[in-house]
Amino acid sequence: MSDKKRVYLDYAATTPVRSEVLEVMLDIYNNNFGNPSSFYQEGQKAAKIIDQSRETVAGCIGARPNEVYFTSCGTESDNWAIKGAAIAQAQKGKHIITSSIEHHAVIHPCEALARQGYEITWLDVDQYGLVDPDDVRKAIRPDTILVSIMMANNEIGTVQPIAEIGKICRENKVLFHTDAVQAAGALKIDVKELNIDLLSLSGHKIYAPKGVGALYVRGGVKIANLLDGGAQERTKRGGTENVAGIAAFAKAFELAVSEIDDNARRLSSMRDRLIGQVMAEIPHARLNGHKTSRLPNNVNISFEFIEGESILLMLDLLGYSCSSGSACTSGSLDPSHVLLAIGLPHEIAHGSLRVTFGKDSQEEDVDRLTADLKNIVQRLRDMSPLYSDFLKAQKQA
Amino acid sequence: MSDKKRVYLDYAATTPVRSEVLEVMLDIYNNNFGNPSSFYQEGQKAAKIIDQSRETVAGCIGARPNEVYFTSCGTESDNWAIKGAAIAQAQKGKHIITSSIEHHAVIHPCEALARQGYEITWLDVDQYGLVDPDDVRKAIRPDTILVSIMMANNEIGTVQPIAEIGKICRENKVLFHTDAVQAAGALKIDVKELNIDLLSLSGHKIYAPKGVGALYVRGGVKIANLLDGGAQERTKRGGTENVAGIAAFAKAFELAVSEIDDNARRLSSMRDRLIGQVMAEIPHARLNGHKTSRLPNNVNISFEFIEGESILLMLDLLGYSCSSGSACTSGSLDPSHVLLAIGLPHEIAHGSLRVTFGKDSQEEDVDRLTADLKNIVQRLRDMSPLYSDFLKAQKQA
Amino acid sequence: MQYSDKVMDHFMNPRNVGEIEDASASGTVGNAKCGDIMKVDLKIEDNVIVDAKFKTFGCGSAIATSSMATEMIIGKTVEEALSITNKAVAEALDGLPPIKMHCSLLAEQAVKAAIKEYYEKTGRLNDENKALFDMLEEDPH
Amino acid sequence: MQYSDKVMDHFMNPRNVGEIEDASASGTVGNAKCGDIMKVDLKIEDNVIVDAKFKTFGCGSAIATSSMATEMIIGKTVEEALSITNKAVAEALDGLPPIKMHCSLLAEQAVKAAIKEYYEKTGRLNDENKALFDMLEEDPH
Ligand SMILES: Cc1ncc(COP(=O)(O)O)c(C=O)c1O
Ligand SMILES: Cc1ncc(COP(=O)(O)O)c(C=O)c1O
Repeated sequence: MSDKKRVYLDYAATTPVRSEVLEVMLDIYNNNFGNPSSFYQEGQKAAKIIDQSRETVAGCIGARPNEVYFTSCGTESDNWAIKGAAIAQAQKGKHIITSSIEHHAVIHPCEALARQGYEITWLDVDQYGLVDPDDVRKAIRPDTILVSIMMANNEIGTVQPIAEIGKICRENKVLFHTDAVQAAGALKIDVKELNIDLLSLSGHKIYAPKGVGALYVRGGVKIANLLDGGAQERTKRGGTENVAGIAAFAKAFELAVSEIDDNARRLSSMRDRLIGQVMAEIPHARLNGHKTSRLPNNVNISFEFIEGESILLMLDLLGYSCSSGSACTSGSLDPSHVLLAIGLPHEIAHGSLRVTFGKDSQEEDVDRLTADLKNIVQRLRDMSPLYSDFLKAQKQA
Repeated sequence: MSDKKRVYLDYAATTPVRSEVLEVMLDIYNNNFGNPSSFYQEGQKAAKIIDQSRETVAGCIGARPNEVYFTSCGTESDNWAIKGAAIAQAQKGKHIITSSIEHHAVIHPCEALARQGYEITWLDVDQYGLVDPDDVRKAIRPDTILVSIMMANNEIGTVQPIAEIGKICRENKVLFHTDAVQAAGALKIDVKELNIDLLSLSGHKIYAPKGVGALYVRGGVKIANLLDGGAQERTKRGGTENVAGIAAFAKAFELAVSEIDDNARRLSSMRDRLIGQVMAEIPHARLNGHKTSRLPNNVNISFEFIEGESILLMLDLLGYSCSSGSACTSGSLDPSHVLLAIGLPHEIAHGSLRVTFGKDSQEEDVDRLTADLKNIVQRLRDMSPLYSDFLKAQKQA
Repeated sequence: MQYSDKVMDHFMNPRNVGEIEDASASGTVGNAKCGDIMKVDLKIEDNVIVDAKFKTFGCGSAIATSSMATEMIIGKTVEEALSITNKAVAEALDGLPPIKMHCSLLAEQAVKAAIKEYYEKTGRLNDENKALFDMLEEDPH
Repeated sequence: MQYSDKVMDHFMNPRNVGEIEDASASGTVGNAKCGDIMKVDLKIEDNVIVDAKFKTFGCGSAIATSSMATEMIIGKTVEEALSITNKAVAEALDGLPPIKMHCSLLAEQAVKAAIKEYYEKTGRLNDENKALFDMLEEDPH
């Protein structure tokens, strides 16, 4: 069964390196291996690639090149932004505002700071996963040094009112960080318009390789270094630059931005088709996340009475690669903190499925998936004591 | 002139990705793009690659697989080891011992800690760049929490008495970190024999790509996270794993270790040939670093009366890629801190040249380089007011 | 998740799914909050388990261990069934990932819970055998 | 380092390297500690710089700016030479990397130091023109 043609539907977890991007990398590995800090030709060729990549990435988010710093991943960008801002502003205060549905790459640095004496306000979200900008305004205190609210959620796809939040932070002179790892390449981003001070990006979500990311730091904003070392990245991030990764990231981001509208149309059509079909054909299912303020490629649905891993496992055997909650938590037995935050009871949170579409997804995959899902859900419900209890209760009523 | 066949002689700055390694990467980019945290087949395939890579890397340094953590570069490994150990042991004390010839990836994290109230003892080295283990012993205090001494120096190639230092640290129950970025693949490393608690590695110095490194953390040693995030690397280092980079690193390290003896023979023969020729044919030159306790591929020579960048520039135009001091400091006007630490006066430190041999280096390169260097040094001396002053003084005497 | 072929077989083709109408006893363990509930029905005749059925809400290994556990106890005396440990169930499945070992514990608990009910119903629960059911108090998570 | 072709030309084929035996004046600036020393010798006849030679210990751009500066002042009157700024030297070389701009300042200083010596020798240094040499006190680094 595992020889079946596989249908990858987990583009929010990671994406393959697209061919145009792999070409860029190969050219560098084969012809351009110099250390960008080196004085001679090989080094200067490599340095030029980094300069150009920085310009490209800056262009993709409306920033200036010297506001872009390359990192090794979205997690590094998040850690750097949050810990760096916290250390740099410890004199001003030690209060940070974030939401309860951030990625672990934001939650865990905040928790680490909390252990070091910082105070974190965890904003609740509504049933659709939306942060209320007014809650941000109310939470700001004189000692607030940072607000970190993600642009789009990796599990339920909810897109936050970033412009409003940015405006509030700017008015209150509080730094605003947003994790745009999932939003990049899917939504148009203009850091100036949105009043963003710090913005995290990751390559492997936009068809660049794993192991590269970036942090936008608005000109004039000072954050402490996370990786102290050589003079790379204008002395702000040490470590010999991942030249091929950086060039790949720039290429992939540029392509993604140029395809934003086409992709939004194509992917959201598949998204809405899947949501429509599942809701129509499978009872006791609920859509998680917001109906419209949502990433174009994200579907997240909970099926009552059954458990998510079983669904994934059966889908896997049928050739589908999907996820339940965040891939990062697959080592864990707890249900997703995001699903709990939008108010799902534990047992329903356990039964959730995330499908995220991407480059190779096809409309026909949607139809086949719905049919297969319907069978799987039924099979698992037939085994579930919760479902028989429910049926018995229904009969009695 | 720049169309000449180039002779790369800066393998300490970075190395090209070797073909066996590039093959491994390509296979992953093309056939194995899954997120190792994902539940389904693509993810599990990727997770297995990481497990196997971890075993390989562990095998290369005499460690257990669960003592190896992958990072994005040597700089991250150094930062993690030093800052992580400092935070984890702040209760015990805030005193750290290191040397004055460490890489900036060690020096700058120590300085960052100093700004946060830690106290750093910077051990002097002798004229050959050697740390005296007895100085380490004397510097240890009840509140000493970490000793960080590099295994081999990146500029002058001096190999430190790591076994003795490790023994002293273990006896005194102080954690011992060593930056083995330059030593890896060149020297045999057994972390148990050497009593090492923390050891930093980097891929791009051993023919793996830029953007991957590793940190060995001895079982039982607790350090704080640098990158908090998902459950990757047993919750110790968040961030989606750079699968291709990690597999490439493991492959490259395995190959390097299998070739250690052959390479040591081949490279040290070139090294000694170049040193012999230059010393015989160019007056007023001095070898920096230790004669025998030295990396097999490292030559570092100072030429009196002239300045290093001019030498590099002329060499570059003749097709040679070499370095003066560390590549990381090429943006700086200060002479290398390493050369100053071994006692060179500023003006002589300014006139130093580092040649580091590697895979594609040939004996005949050595002979041509000596001849070209002789001309270059003479040309620059003929332009130098320091040299004419010297000649005049000599005439008078 | 690296499941053995045996686990996958029992997950995809679970044995003994269902309920027994006139069960001699049944046991339910786990809770929805933790993501797994197992219910085991036993039909016991002359002290021998002649049939066992299960319903499980849970992950792949929860379903597979339920299936394996019911298979292992059918045809056994009640005492024999009581001596089957979670490790035996896991071994019969060619092992479980470490993070999933609690599922096998849950399966052992479900069987024991059913047998305890049987002991209670038949008045056989006493101070001597009570200790056999102590593990029902353990939290498998 | 991204040097212009002009810089590279003046580095590889420096003009006016050497010393003038019977120089009218000479100036030395910089120090070995900072990695650059420039010495400029001038031969001045009828207030015109008829020859200039330099010796430089320093990086590529230090050598190139020395070469360019000497070339620019030969044939000029002393006053014209004094009006040549470091920016003019850098521009004549099609620019210098920002981190290397101090080299052009050093070249301007070397020329001015030599002319100052000439003024002193010829008794022309006075309160009015003294200010022209104030920049010799600046640290180019
Ligand atoms: C001794 C030493 N430590 C650390 C580093 C930093 O390694 P990376 O460039 O991988 O961050 C280097 C190389 O630059 C080095 O030579
Ligand atoms: C919203 C969000 N933030 C941060 C990350 C972390 O990115 P990376 O895996 O590149 O460290 C991810 C993905 O895992 C994500 O989805």
